[in-house]
Amino acid sequence: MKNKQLNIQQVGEYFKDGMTVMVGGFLGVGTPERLVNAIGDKGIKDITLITNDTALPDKGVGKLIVNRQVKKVVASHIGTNPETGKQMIAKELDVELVPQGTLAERIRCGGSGLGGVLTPTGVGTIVEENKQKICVDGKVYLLEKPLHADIALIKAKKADKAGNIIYDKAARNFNPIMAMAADIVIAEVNELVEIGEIVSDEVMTIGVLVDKFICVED
Amino acid sequence: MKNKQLNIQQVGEYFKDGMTVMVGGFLGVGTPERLVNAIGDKGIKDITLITNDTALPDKGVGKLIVNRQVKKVVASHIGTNPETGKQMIAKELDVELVPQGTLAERIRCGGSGLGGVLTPTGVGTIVEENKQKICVDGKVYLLEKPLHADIALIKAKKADKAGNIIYDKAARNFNPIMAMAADIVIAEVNELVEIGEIVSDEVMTIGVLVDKFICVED
Amino acid sequence: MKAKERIAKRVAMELKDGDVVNLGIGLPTMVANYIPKGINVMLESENGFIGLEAVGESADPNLVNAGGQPCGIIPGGAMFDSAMSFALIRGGHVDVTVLGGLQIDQNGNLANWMIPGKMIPGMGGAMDLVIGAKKVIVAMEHCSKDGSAKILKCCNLPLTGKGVVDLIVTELGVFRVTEKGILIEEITPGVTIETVKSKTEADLIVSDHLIYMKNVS
Amino acid sequence: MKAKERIAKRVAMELKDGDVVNLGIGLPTMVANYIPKGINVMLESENGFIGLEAVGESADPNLVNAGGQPCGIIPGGAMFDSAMSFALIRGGHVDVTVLGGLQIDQNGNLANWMIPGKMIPGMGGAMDLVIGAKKVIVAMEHCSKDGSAKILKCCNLPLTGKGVVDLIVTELGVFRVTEKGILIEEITPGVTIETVKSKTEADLIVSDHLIYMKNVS
Repeated sequence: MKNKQLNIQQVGEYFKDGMTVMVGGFLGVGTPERLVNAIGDKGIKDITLITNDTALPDKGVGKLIVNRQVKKVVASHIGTNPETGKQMIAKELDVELVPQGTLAERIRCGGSGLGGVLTPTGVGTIVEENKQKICVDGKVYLLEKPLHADIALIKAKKADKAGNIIYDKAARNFNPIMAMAADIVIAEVNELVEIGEIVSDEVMTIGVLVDKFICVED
Repeated sequence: MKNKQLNIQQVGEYFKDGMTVMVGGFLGVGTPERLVNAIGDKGIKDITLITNDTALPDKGVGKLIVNRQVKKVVASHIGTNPETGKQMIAKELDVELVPQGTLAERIRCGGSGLGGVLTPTGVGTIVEENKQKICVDGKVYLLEKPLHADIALIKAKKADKAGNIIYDKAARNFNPIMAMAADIVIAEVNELVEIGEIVSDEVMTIGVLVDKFICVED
Repeated sequence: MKAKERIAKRVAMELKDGDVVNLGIGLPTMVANYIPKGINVMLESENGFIGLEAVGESADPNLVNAGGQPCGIIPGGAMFDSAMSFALIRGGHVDVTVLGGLQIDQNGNLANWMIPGKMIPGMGGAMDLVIGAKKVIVAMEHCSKDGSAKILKCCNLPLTGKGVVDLIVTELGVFRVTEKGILIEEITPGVTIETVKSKTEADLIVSDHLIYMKNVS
Repeated sequence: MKAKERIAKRVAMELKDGDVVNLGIGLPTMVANYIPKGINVMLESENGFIGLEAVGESADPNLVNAGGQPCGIIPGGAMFDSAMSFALIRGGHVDVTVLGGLQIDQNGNLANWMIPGKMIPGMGGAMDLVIGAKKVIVAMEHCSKDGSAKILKCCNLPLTGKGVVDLIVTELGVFRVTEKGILIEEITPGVTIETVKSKTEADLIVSDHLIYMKNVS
């Protein structure tokens, strides 16, 4: 079996200017900090960032915003990182705000081969602008399209050497669906175990979805 | 906290003639046999049955077909139960065949407040008859609509008294999504434990979705 | 008791035993402190779990509420991913959501996520919550800091949801959104209907069964 | 070696190390017996797991393949629900699917799920597999039991998928579906092109690099 483990120095080769990257986490909880830092270290530019929120200026993906490495962000919330709003108002950063549940479904669609979902969320609000409205059995829905990325960076508690993953508590959030929706998936895990040590019923993200991982302590 | 545990005699009161019922299982594996038998015992008629397949004549939901309790079945496969095909050809049973992945998504939609999904599955086949085709970014998809039931009968390995559930191996299949998509959810479990004995990270179907359960050995 | 506490205490009375409840950040979070004895609710946290407790046994960096603050989880609680969290919310599995409001109008429209020209935090999970929860309660102070009305004939801020609000609880009373308009059902002792009307732009219908606001003592 | 075994053995050569593979019921299942040494594939079972083994340590009633037969799971395998199973399949996470066929035509159309007027078993997961897997291989005997051709100019049975087939492996050879039509790339030793053509309704293009069918010894 192929070795999926990388050290942090090897991660940089997967990052390219202009890449679309999904990063797991909710206000930085469940965000792979070392992988995010590696994007910073390599000085990658013009990133399209898909993530729930832009965290804090010194935490999670917030650092990429502060470093001005991001060209566009697709997120549900940017309020905890004032830098995001500043760059948006100055038209230095393109921000697409997406309702959180819609963001989750769009990512799930991207990983599941679906062309979109119909959601009632956002009907009658500015979220419906430029979107197709579809009536099903008398109720109006917005057609929301899939999101897909070049690379997804996810955070987990534990992996086995095959890449099977277990998340910890509220650090799960967007990580499992992002692991479905990118060409390359790199995980940052705190603990590495032998194959067979994670029971098949308890696997939360299956190994074949995870291309590479680094193992570091928090 | 309300007691969710029933004995098998109490289950019958939840069944009504003409009900739409989802039943978990794949060729009978992961099907709550006792709950299905209880439908038989009560002699419920004119059921709309949503299930992956009609199992075998003497196993799982197959018995309901043989007993002629089912008016309509929505399933992906009926080949292992010859009685289903016979009744269909005799126009005694209405059969809606749905690709398995589409069936899963339609059930998930029904439980998730979505108005439908766009799937490429079935485009160019008879599955597309009477369905809206929607083009997204140059690719054609079928709009597949939600499925919802009056009652879902699911099978699990273990529950705690709050109804939190853990499934066993390939007996998981359609059970978790059906537990989202019905007004009333009744589980058949093999083991009952105290609240707190199932770790929060390992819960597969959350207790608030499960209205009632019976605990029986297989 | 301060206005916010009175509001939170009154909202808590709306919760029924067994309800699945999502509480927004700020004032709505305070509702958890006033849930009556004998009423067990399951608090859903949209970042991915059910069984939220206000205070955890210990500060676990991976156990935070939707505001990113440390929290706990009750025995019998469960974790899930964001897709499942919003499947629960959008799918009608949440009985009650309590949110703050910038503006509500007599059509039940709610605006609470952005003010054009100011910093825009984003809607987070609010748009899903108001469309998906069976009951939407707005818990807020009756007027803006500048004294202007927040319960309007027609919202002029960008909406969070259209026709979604069921109940509004403020320090002045309890207001139900009905097909005919906004019905004042409870009023705070010592406050007159005239005072409430003067602080409300929407047409107010006074309930035939108007009572003093419950639980304000 | 019988025809079915030769077909299964040849299909197995198409699998690459690390591939995620779904094998249909019947002949395709036999492919698992011939996977070359050094090639590790992960078999996906659409009823809800990855890491299928042909034989389990013990007969566990809850561990069956998509045909309902007892099976095993390798260390490192994982279980999931049906929505996830088909998210994997439809989402392009399955590298290869191997299915049987009733008819295939030169546009890559596949019919393998029903014959009007006969018993209709249902499509099960086949329609998702052919649309979602990166590579679709049809493994089948070249002709029907009555001797009629199955590789046609145009399918007349209801389709399983439109333009989905990449490769056809029969006891007579290996056929690639290309934009120009069906290309015979490998032929079984002792069989002539004329024989293959006589048993094939579709126009056959003979590859400039036609070779004997690999792995037939």
